[in-house]
Amino acid sequence: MALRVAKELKDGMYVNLGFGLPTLTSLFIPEDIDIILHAENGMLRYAGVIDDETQADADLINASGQPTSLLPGAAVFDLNESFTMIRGGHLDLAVLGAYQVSETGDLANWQLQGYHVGGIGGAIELAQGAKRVVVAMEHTDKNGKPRIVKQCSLPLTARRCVNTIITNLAYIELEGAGLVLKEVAPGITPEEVQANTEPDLIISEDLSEMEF
Amino acid sequence: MALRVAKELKDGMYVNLGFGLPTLTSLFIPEDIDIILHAENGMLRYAGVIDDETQADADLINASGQPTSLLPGAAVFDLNESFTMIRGGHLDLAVLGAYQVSETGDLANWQLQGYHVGGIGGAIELAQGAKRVVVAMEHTDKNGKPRIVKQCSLPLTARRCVNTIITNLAYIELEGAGLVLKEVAPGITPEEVQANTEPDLIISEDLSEMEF
Amino acid sequence: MNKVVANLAEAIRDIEDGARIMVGGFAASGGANNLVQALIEKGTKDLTIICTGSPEWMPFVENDRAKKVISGFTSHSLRPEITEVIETKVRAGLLEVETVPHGILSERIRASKAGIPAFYTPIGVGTVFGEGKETKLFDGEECVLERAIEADFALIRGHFGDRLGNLTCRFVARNRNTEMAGAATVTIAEVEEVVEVGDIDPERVDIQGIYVQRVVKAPKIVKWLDGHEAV
Amino acid sequence: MNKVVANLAEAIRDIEDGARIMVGGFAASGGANNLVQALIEKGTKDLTIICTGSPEWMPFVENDRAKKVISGFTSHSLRPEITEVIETKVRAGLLEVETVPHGILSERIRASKAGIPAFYTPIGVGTVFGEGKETKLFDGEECVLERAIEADFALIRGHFGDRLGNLTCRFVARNRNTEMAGAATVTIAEVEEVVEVGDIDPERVDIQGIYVQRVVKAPKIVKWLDGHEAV
Repeated sequence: MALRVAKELKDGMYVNLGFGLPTLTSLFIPEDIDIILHAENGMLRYAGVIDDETQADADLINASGQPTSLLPGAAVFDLNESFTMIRGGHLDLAVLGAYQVSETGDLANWQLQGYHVGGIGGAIELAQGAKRVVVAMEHTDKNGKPRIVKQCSLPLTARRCVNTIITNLAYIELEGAGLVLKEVAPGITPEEVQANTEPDLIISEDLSEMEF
Repeated sequence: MALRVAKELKDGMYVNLGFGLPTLTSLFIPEDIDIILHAENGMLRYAGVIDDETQADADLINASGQPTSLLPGAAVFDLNESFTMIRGGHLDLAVLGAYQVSETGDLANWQLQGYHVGGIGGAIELAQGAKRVVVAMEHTDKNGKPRIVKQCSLPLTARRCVNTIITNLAYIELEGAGLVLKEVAPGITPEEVQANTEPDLIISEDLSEMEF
Repeated sequence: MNKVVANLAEAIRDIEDGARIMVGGFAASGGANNLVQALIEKGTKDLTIICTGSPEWMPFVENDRAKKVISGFTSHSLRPEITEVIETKVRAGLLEVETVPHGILSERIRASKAGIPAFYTPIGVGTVFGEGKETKLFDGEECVLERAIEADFALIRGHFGDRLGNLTCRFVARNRNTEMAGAATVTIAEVEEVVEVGDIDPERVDIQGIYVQRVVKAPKIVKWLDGHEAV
Repeated sequence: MNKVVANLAEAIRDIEDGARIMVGGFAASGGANNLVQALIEKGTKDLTIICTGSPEWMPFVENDRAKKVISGFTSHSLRPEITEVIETKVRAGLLEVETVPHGILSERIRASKAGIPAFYTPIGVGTVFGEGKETKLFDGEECVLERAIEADFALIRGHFGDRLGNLTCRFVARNRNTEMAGAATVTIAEVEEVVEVGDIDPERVDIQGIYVQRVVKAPKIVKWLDGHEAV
């Protein structure tokens, strides 16, 4: 999944990889192109996670709080500047995790049903501010229920913001006509994807197998 | 006049000296105290004007565009940060020039009668944002007419913003009761000040002669 | 002018019960951990804590010193068991929480510092974050009105500091420290080192002394997001 | 990714008649004088110029290339005879001027960059600067609604720049350059020196490359406020 997300990254893009799973993608970025990763806590052009804590610098962490390092051409700045970048539409792409995505592109990724507390963080600004929003998530929840739904039952992060959904089963684009299934994971049939998806999928005429 | 203004400056104050005449005051600041001068184009803790242009650095100018230098403990920043300081109420004192001041403290200092163009600059924000506003000006205009008036005839910079007026003739405080004449210049009588002032002055019980 | 105070206790001497407190930091970086610890030791309670997330509010919530938490993460992002504890406190009426998107909180804090009483933003429209707020269309896009957020004290962390209150921050430790400095009535900065006036490059002052009322030297304490302290 | 272009003409190739242009600089510092000169030479006209004061709009007004000037100083602060010339043009309907307080202009430009469509401020209430604007009370204080101001191009000046668009500014040359970078559809930066990626300290990047689309090397031209050029 992270590998497929990495394929979305093109030379010259400014990209934010949201909290949790999507940060893994930073490990799979091709080395021969300039992808500028943005961390909402105040970095542009950072590198992968440092696993050895004795090598970690707490003042060089990504938005998930993990130690990282700066690449040549990096910049550090404060949170307000960081969200000026996000809200002002300066990011080409945001990759976010999700609990649910609706067929109209509504995103729910911050709070569980019935809770008063929750972690919205910068997800709402990334969802509304980035030029393109890709959701990367498991296709179904831990009980096997679809995460791609007709209407989100969980509290929304933002309305009509998702452009693309990448899961362990499929690559789906949200277009005017609806949810278009563009790619399936190796060994997965379009019928299996549909069976695990609540709204009806439109099967793309040039449906292909996911490449990494 | 600049000497009298300099006496207003106390240890620990953050002070902006506006465009033109008041910048002269920076030459008369006592050396044994910390007055932090703020220049709206983006400096804290700058020094006097450099007269020799061959010694000038165009990137170290004050708000009047004159070359200056930085004192130890200085900081440079952008215009937006500068006006965050001004508008946010972080300046203790602003000293401004004026065309007219009304008896209620209205200030007119940016545009001549009947003109479409004018130079407001940062005067309006200084007038409204600083904790205390001192106007330093000639008591009368070039035709001998009072600059302290019942109502400003010129376009206003800001309403009810002036706390103190320092002129070549007098030191006047704007209090709830009205304009209180606190000090007169050496050799000047209160009657002479009143004769050159449109609204009625209240003569302070402890009226004194201006000291420098 | 000398803003350097002798110790942490003196730095926080006048913070009283019921105060509204901004606390800088984001995850392991830039937290005013020494000032927070001193405030816990002082016993000050019924506080409103305005901050990024759990690393900043945890000490206040664990020790029942917070009346309200205003934060981007009112749950704990890594430890569900702590989230359950907080949720239980909220349901029992022992704690109030207000979850505010990181960037909106940042802009509201900056607005307070910059003399902007309110601003419009499309962020939050159509979600619980926009509920109950005034709305207005700009170029056809619905926006909500957000208010500046003020506090009595801001507790921030710098790297170097001088007696004029000028501060530098290391790398991403800038985070909320820069916006909070000047957004509260009194801004108190803990710094790793107090340096001589003139030692900080004028082009490297990250927080200008005009925003800072007190400076106190205190060691760097690193707490990782899962709660463990760096060795 | 390489944002460095070969020369000034290429940097401004797609600026067309009628464009809205932000021009950085404050008095003698940080003006994008080379880009402005190139634009004059190209003959582009009917421009709206958004800037600090006369050093930035003079070339456009002198050469009849400006339709409108939005600036803190629409008069000339030192040369009354130039003020008279501008005033005459305005009365004849040849030029439109909008005088905007420096800090409000700054905040409106930043708002555009930061995705804030509008904000409230007490600045301007009771004067011509607040006339005709929506008002609202906040904590009993009357405030006016100010809108973000956008442009097609921002012409800015940096000191060092790299191919990613990261820039540094010397001392007060930050002025409006930092706020304008990213506030226009296309931001073009002239710099004294193009340096290698990695040469700029990550803590000394004053304008992040994300806001800059083009970088061009051009010599520093210093024009003092009275109009004379430095030797």
